Amino acid sequence: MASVKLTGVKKIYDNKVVAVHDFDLDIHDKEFVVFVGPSGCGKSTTLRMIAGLEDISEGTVEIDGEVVNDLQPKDRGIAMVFQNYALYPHMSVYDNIAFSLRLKKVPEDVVYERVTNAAAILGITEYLMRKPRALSGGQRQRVAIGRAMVRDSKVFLMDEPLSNLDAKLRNQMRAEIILLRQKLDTTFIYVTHDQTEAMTLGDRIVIMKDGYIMQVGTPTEVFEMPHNLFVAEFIGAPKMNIIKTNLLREGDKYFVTPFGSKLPVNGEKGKMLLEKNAPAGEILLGVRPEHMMLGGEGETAIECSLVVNEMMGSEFHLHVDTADGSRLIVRVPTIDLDAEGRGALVAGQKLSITFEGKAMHFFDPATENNLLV
Amino acid sequence: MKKLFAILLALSMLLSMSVFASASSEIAGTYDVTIWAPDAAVDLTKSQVEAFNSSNEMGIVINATVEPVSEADAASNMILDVSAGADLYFFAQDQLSRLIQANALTKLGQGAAAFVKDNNSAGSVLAAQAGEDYYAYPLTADNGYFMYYDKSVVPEEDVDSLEAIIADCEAAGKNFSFELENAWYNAGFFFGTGCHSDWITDDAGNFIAIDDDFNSDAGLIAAKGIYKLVSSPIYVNSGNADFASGSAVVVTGTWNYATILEQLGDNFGVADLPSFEVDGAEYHIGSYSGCKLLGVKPQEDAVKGAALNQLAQFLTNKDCQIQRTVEFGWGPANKEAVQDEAVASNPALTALAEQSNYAIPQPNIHGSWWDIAKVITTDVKATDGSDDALKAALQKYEDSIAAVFEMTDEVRNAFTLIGTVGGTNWDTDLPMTAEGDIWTSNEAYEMEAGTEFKCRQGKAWDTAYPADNFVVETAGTYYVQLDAASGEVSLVPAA
Amino acid sequence: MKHYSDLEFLRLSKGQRFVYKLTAFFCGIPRAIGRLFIKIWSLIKGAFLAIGREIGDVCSTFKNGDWKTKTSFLVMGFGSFARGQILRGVLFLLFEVVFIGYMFIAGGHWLSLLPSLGKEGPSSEYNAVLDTYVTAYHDNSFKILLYGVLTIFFIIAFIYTWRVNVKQNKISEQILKSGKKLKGSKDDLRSMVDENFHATLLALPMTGIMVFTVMPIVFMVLVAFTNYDGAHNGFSNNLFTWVGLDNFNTLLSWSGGNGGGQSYSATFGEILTWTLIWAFLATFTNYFLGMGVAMMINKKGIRLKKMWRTILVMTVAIPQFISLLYVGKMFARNGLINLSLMDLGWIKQPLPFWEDPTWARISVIAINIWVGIPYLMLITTGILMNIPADLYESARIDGANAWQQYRKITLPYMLFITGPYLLTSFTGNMNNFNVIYLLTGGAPTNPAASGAAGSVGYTDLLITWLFKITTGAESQYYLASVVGIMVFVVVAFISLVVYNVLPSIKNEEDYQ
Amino acid sequence: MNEKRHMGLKTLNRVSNTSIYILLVIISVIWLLPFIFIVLQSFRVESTYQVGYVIPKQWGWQNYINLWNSDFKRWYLNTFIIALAAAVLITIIQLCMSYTLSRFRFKLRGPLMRFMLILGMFPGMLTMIILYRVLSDLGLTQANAVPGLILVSVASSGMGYYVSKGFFDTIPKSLDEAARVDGATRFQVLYKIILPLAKPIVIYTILTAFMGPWGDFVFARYVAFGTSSGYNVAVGMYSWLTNDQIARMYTTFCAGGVIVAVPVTILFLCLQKYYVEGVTGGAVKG
Repeated sequence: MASVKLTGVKKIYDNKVVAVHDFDLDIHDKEFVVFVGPSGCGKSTTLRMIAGLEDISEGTVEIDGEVVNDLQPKDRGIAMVFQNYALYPHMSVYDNIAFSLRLKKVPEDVVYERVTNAAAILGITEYLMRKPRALSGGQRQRVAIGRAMVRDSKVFLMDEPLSNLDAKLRNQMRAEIILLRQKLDTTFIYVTHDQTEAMTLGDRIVIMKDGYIMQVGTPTEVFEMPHNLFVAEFIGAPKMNIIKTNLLREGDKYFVTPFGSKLPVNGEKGKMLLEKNAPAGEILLGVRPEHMMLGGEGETAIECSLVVNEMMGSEFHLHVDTADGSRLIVRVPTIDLDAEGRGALVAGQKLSITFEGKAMHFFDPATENNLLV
Repeated sequence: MKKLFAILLALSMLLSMSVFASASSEIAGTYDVTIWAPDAAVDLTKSQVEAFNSSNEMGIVINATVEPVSEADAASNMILDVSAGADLYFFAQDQLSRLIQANALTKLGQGAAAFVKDNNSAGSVLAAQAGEDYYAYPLTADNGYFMYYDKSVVPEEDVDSLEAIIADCEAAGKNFSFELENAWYNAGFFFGTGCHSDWITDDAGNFIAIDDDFNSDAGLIAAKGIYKLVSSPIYVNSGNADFASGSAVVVTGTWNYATILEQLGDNFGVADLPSFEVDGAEYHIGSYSGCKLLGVKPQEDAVKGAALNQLAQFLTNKDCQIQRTVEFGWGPANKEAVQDEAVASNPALTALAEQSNYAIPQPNIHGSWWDIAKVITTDVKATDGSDDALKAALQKYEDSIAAVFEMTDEVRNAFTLIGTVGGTNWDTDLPMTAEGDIWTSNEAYEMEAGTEFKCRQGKAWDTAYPADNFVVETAGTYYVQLDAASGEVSLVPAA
Repeated sequence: MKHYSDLEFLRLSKGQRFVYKLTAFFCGIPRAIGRLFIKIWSLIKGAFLAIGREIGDVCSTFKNGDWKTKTSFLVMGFGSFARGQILRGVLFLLFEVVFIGYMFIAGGHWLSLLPSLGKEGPSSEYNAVLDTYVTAYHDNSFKILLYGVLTIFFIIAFIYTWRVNVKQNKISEQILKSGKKLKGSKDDLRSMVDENFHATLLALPMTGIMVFTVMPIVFMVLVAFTNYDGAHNGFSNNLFTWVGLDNFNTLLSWSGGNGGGQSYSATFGEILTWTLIWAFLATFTNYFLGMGVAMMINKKGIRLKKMWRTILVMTVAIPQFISLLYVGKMFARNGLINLSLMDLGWIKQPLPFWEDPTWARISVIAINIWVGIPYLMLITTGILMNIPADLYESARIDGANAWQQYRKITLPYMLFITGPYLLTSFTGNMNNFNVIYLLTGGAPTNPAASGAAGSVGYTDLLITWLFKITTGAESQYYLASVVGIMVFVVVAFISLVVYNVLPSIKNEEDYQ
Repeated sequence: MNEKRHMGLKTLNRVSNTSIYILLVIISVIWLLPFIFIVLQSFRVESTYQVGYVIPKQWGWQNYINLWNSDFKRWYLNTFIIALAAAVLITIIQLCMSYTLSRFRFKLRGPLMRFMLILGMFPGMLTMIILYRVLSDLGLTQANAVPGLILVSVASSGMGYYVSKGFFDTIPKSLDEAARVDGATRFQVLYKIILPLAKPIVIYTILTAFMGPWGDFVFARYVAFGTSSGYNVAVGMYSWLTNDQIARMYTTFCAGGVIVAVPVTILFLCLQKYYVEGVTGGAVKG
């Protein structure tokens, strides 16, 4: 049972640099929250403030309703996994995992049981007598997790635990973390710069930039309804195409006019614009590459020429230039194209693309906020 | 003469005996005493202290710790920290005034002073004296130098001529070691041509003036003599026993006697210093003759002080001095000990005695003089030997001396009288003495009407009174008096 | 100076670039100095502002505090007692009691004598009965200055502690007001190995540094303003006293002064010049030759690497006073080298290794190379091995020969990494007492510079000169202090300029 | 063509390697000769002063016997005690200092380091007199010079924290943090995590602290002045090479040099690896 509550948390360094601004967040018991953002956005700092490794300049951190600002890390009931594993090089795997238990003066037979249990869960039983330097990256990561596991903590903190692993191992470990979470059934706070990890792991995602929270929401929420341009571009790969264009209103109908075309904002999004009574004028239009389609005719077609064609296996990423030289990316599932269509995808090929209203995101060019939120 | 002397001696002994007879009961006791003696003399000193313990009739028992500290280090160490210094220490006489200034030597009482004056040679008595008072006990009078030579290189008939010796050495490709880049040695050339350099101290041991004529015609002759040697390729600036390392002549003292005897064996030769020839005249190289002294640290406890003085007198008495001669060839300062057979049979001491005819008792010398005067050699060596160049070197020496002297606070702060007074003509500073702010000339001078003078501070014109020259209105014999606070100058008729 | 953009710079010829960089470097120096002064100024301003703030805070604490707090202004630790923090209370009170006791018993006495440094020196009195003189010691300037300085340190410490005591009260009040509990004595003790572990760890070393480094330096800086020497000290008939800036005048004025026919300032200038030349040569000859040896040993295909290294490193182990004294004697006029060369008939005259100024200077630098190469070999070996091999591989593919590889890759890399080391090594060599003192003792004598401040030699560094002044005939401690302060000024100046101008020396976090 | 080029490279390499070998041999000889000379002269008994040859004409132990009969034993013991105490205490002090400055970020850290940097710019020689007087007031001079010298060398050793701080900086901070999260106090972090990892630097510090006192003669001479029983080897042996003693004591000095150098050198060679690590690390960190 552990909730974590951050109220107005601020981090100001000695040189007056503010790393985290008024951070407010309620993390429920057993929730898996991911802090995500580019490097330097303050996500790690926030996590370390929760852990007690950084002083909290202002505001309070509560764990289970208790203010822990002045508590030492060891008294906060947390466990943490570090980016570079932070295994004690001079201790065997067994001693590494047992370290915290021994500090607590847990009887040696209990230590044995807990350590071997954790090792069994993580599949590292055969390495228990080895020193960390004799382990591979993935194994080290497991040891680090094992060390956190045996602490029986209320909150499990992970600071970019997968970023030192290669892509394949990362996918595998990601799945294992999901399993681990099911087994441990406790509160997780996970920091990463990788949006895929964030999307796949998190119950909720906290997207941060320059010390500010940009958006908090479930993976679906942040994907479907990014609150601002930053979140829109950060979530999803390849990143969202942003087109500077105009929003037209003709009676109850809205249109956008990218690159000389005129596309109706149909469906849900049109209704929402209407509800908001959005004024016509210049906007930033966001369309995810996977929501762009080849084809379209007349006013709804945007003419462009193919520059690069990346074959990704299940899909093509087409980099195209429009008439005014803007670069767009279009994701086309391989299965949608026949052999002839694939053969036609060579550099210089003229294409026309289009997209539907439900795929559109509208941002105010001045505030960069989503017009619909 | 001799009889008179003996009577005086007996009288003074009696006097001191009577003084101590009444005090001896108070002196009795056991004292922890630290003694600094040169490495070689440590064991002998210990046994002499034992002898004192068993022989003195005053009930003094000395519990002595004898540490090996060379005479050169002893003074520096004492000045660094008198409180931690030795109670009794051997030191070289040139350190006397430094030690007095640093309050590291106790003034001798009347009995002790009489003991020093009566028993020791004139030079060594002088060495223990500052102003009217005595501060130390002469230990040796052998701190001089003479010449050791290798008979296989320098034939005996050549030893009187510097030129001949140089020629012999050059012919044999052997060196001539003479530590002339040390003022103690190079001054010998100047003394040989009749120059002198004396420092004058007041009663408190402060230097107040220098009387020096190295920069003179006679000095020039000396410089030429130095040049003769240092310009030769066989010259080595060293006072070590260098016979094993290429030297055939070494100018050094008694302390190297044993080593050199061992190095030369059958070829051992020793003589007084040679003469050098300039413009047809012969000049015998002179030297310093110095003493080693035994000093007593000032004591807060009068009884211990008295006991230490007793011990010091014992350690510097005739028998102890002769023992040192026998053990390590130190030449005694005690007048009777000099006559002793043990001393007379030592060839080094004989050579020293011969050289002593040309030696000058080493006076108290301002510490920085050594550094300034040793430079003469380097400077002379750098010249081409011409008169002008040598004169320039001597002029530089003189300037340096003057400058150093001005450096001392006493001089910098002192007022002097300068003008047409006392037969001078604005060229000589006449001393004045202060009592508080009132400075009075040391002498009364006969002055005619119209005599002009000023009182200036630090022999410079920055501070000088009165602003315009003082003009004497009425002829007479006056002391000059200056109130340094107001700058007022007045004449005080001599009584 | 014209400032070029990056693209303009790239169009310059090699020579122009060099000139441009050089001017940029030297134009940077005034700015660096300017920045330094601004920094100092802002530091001073900051200090005054901070004091003002502290006083303001003390006043407001008094005004707003409760009676416990107010009592604590007089009775330190009272507030802590009253609020149940016994340990803190006891410590505060104990400190106050000790302080007041000390001030009454001794501190006040020393402090009152500090302005005059004592009036009455030792006196000597004749005891007619024993026919001996008895000495009585009165004031001792040295002790007055020493204990005066210590007392001032103590007062500062007391004021600081008092301030902490006041602050404690304020904080405690706030904590209690917000309804929380204060830390008890047990928590205080426990925090010493946890939150405040750094204070525990630093307590001992810093005490040592304060007493045995800071206090002596403060003392010796003060000595520069007195006439403390062999004839004016705590035991001599003349006590020493304050003389203001006289000693600085003596050292820096161009007229009069030193006995050797030249002023102190000229002597100081000569020694400083040689010190800088020496430091430069000693640093860079060692650096490049050490690097050379390291590269030879590390070259691919050279065997017995470990043996070569061990031979050189062995010399590091032998105490310098043995190796340097021995080597110094070896090169002496009647030393092994000269004697055997003469025996062999190769030379007629002994070579003047230590007699001729130029020979002596070259000799000390050469022997310093002998001393220094092993260290440099070790240091550079480590760094050389860290240079990524692919840099060399790509250079070789680009057609660079061995020399070009060294010039373009090894050297820039080494200089970048060892920049800070070179600086410390330079200042270290400026103060390299051992090599000079053990080899030559400063010899040969420089006649023009020798005089009242002792004999000065051609190989004397400022630091050996300082030593000679201290231990010389006159024991002019005051002059030694002034020279010491000058050494500090020179070293600090060079360090600051280099720190501010060199790009590779950034703050320490960059290396972490 | 290819073959030829190959051969060319190989010969070139052989030529350059050979010349390097020659150079290295010359260097080794230059570096070792003085020490060989010392050893040889320490066995020379036909004369005690400097001579123009290296191989003794008459071999013997006389110089070592002289040593045994002089105060050298005492000096050696003094130095050994100082070195041992300094090695233990200086290591503790320096580790405290460097660990703190490497690991903790507290308010006074920056000013403290700058302050010590500035302090380090004052020549240490300057404070000799006052340190002597302080020791003298504490009664730790002359016969008690040994504890006095230990006190002074230990007390200001905190200033020499740079090298070991450089080493600590290379130990990842996340290890500390992990241990703290695991429940260790700061002290336990130091004791259980950092110290075991810092073995090389600990040994380096011990080694340098141990070697220092063998060469200290300037300050030691001040502190022990005039009291042979308080000398260390350097002070005692230094006087043997002064002008009035060198003719008598030169070969004894050589013998003393051998006795001092041999154990230190052996110790040093055994721990060479750590010394190299320390020196290398320290220099790069500055």
